[in-house]
Amino acid sequence: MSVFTTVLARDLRLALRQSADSLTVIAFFAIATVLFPFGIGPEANILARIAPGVVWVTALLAALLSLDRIFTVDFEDGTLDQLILSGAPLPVVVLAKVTAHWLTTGVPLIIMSPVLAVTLHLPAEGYVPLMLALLLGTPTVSLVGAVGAALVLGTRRGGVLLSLLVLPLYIPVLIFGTAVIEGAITGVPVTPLILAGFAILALTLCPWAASAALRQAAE
Amino acid sequence: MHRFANPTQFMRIANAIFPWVAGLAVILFVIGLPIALVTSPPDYQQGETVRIMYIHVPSAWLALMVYGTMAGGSAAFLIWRHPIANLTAKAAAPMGAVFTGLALVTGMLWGQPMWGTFWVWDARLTSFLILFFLYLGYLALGDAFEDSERGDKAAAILCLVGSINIPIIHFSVTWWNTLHQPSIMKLGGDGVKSSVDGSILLPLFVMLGAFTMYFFAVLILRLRSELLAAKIRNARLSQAAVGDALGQAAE
Amino acid sequence: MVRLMVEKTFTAQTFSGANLSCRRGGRLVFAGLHFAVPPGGALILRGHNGSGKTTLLRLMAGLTPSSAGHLAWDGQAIDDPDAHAARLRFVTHLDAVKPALTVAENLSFWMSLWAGKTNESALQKSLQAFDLKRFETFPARLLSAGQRHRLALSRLLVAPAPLWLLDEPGNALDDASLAALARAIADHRASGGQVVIASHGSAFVDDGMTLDVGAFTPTTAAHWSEEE
Amino acid sequence: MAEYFNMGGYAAWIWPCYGLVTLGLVGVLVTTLRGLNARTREFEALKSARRGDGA
Repeated sequence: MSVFTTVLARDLRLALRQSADSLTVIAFFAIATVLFPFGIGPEANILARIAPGVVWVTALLAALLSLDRIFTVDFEDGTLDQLILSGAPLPVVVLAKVTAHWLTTGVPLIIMSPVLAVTLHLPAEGYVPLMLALLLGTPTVSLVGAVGAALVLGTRRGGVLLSLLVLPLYIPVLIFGTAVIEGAITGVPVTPLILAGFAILALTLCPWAASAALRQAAE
Repeated sequence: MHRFANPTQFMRIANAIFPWVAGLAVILFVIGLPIALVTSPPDYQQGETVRIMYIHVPSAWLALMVYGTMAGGSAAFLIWRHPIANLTAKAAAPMGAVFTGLALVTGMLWGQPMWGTFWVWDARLTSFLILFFLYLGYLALGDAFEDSERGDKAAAILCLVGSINIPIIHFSVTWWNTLHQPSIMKLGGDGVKSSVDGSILLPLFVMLGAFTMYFFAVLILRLRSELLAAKIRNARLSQAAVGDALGQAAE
Repeated sequence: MVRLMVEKTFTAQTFSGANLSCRRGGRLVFAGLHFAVPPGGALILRGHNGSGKTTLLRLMAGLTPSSAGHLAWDGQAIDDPDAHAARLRFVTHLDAVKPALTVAENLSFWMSLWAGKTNESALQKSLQAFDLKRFETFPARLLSAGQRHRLALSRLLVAPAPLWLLDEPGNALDDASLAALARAIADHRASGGQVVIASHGSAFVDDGMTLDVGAFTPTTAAHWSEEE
Repeated sequence: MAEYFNMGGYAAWIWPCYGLVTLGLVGVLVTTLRGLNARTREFEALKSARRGDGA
């Protein structure tokens, strides 16, 4: 087996054995979304107007909560040292771990999103764009988040710090992610390809940046 | 290049140019402020509020230039391990945050008379708000480690990641802005464009120069301070080492 | 106890370091340190707390950069950390054991990462060497601290690598396990591998060279002169 | 004079702008100088303490 599949298989197996972690993230996604009608009022047209943004913002926050899972435990139990010393290219190891993170948080968020969109009265034509936008946007969220998660290893107050580092970098994904959905609803389509472009850019840069951060964390 | 990596030699050069930079800053402020505040005429569109531009635009320019300086310093630190490059980034960061904050505040105070509101989600204001958060993140990360050397490298990597993101963020915000608020007036841009006039350009350029020279002068002072902090830390650590060795000998 | 068969004879290369210095947190931990471990050799690192034994091991592994000097393999300066990493195994004070995986899964992960494939007979031999066979299907969370440490040590055997770096490998081990470790080290050296051990207590070898890391701690004057 | 300070009715925005910028720039300069002075003193104290030790 290649390095990528070996690491991916192990992380998926770990996530499966500790599936409560992933479920907590999904539960957070649901609860945070459901808070909005209480804060704003139950009028269907207002909720429909804000539904794309609400789903995206809560998805970003939910993903943020799960980011420290990518590296923190490995850093604390010595696995990170061994992974760096595996002789395998570290960016490949990072990419495998990010893929596992995306499969265990990004994908469940995508599957869960239409259910939450129903509670927010999202118009019918918004559902496919919603899932498509999340499908193309969440890989960037995991990739950029991995860089942040690697940078805060060994810090005090890592979680709060991580949100300060990563959330500003998520703004482009948020802008285009919601625009794709709103465009489909208002009939002025916005291409989702720009989200794919962000994902490709993140794919080419983030594994290297995260590797550099991991190496300095292990020094 | 490596000649500048030696802290002592670098500081010798920096200290030699310091009086010139500081003097130039003072002279430019002394010339620029009266022009900006008194002698320059009000703009035919914006009236007296154009005077805000003479400090808003330099603040905004430095907010960006400082981030560029930090990105360059961080890259040089990560690639060539130049300690001075890292100290430069570290010394510049709080100033960058202050300039970004000033650009935001002056932008808001300019927006109120122009648009009738302190805050609009204008592309430029929004981009600077995000830039401000990037500065805060950099400062917080550099400060979050027990071992300050670890924070240096982490902050340097973050700075480079941020510098790649700034154009993407600006592009996204601009696009988003045109999508949602096509009719809103652009801050600053129109002011400069609609009156490319010597009476406005002169105070603007003098103030740009004054702010830039101020930045370099204070940066040199901050670098001196950072180097001293490193020396003090080393001295303290060696005292701790000696104390430990004495303790061992006594045992 | 099954005595481990010598599977592979490593091509003989010397692992050495010249004029090594290391800074941690701004402090010069050691300076001007030299060492050389020939094939089949053993180097025991000694020194008081804070003398830098662990730092030196991490430097030897390529995790921590040296501020001066260099490491060499067969006389060639080591410049590719990944290539160097591929020829070493490093046992740290952290066991890198995943509690949610079984003992066998823990081992086979590292085996497939290092060797590119899993090999059942090598896995069984590694388990037997440290008497872990009966825990094979146990989730690692059920293991005691000593058993986890044995699991970490058994990783040394799942895929051969010539250079072993062991940081206090005797911690939390009972007498039988200490003997097993000593035997594993002897076999490894017999097949041409070398070992560097940081240890307070047992040296595990009777013919090793000793390096007192504490002797390379720089004086106060060195701290100051480096800055000024 | 009062007319000048009135800034064509925009005094409430222009003067705070200049005030805040002045505050920011002077503030950075002052904190920098204070930090530099404190560190210089600390370093000199350490140096003389070291000479005292004869180390």
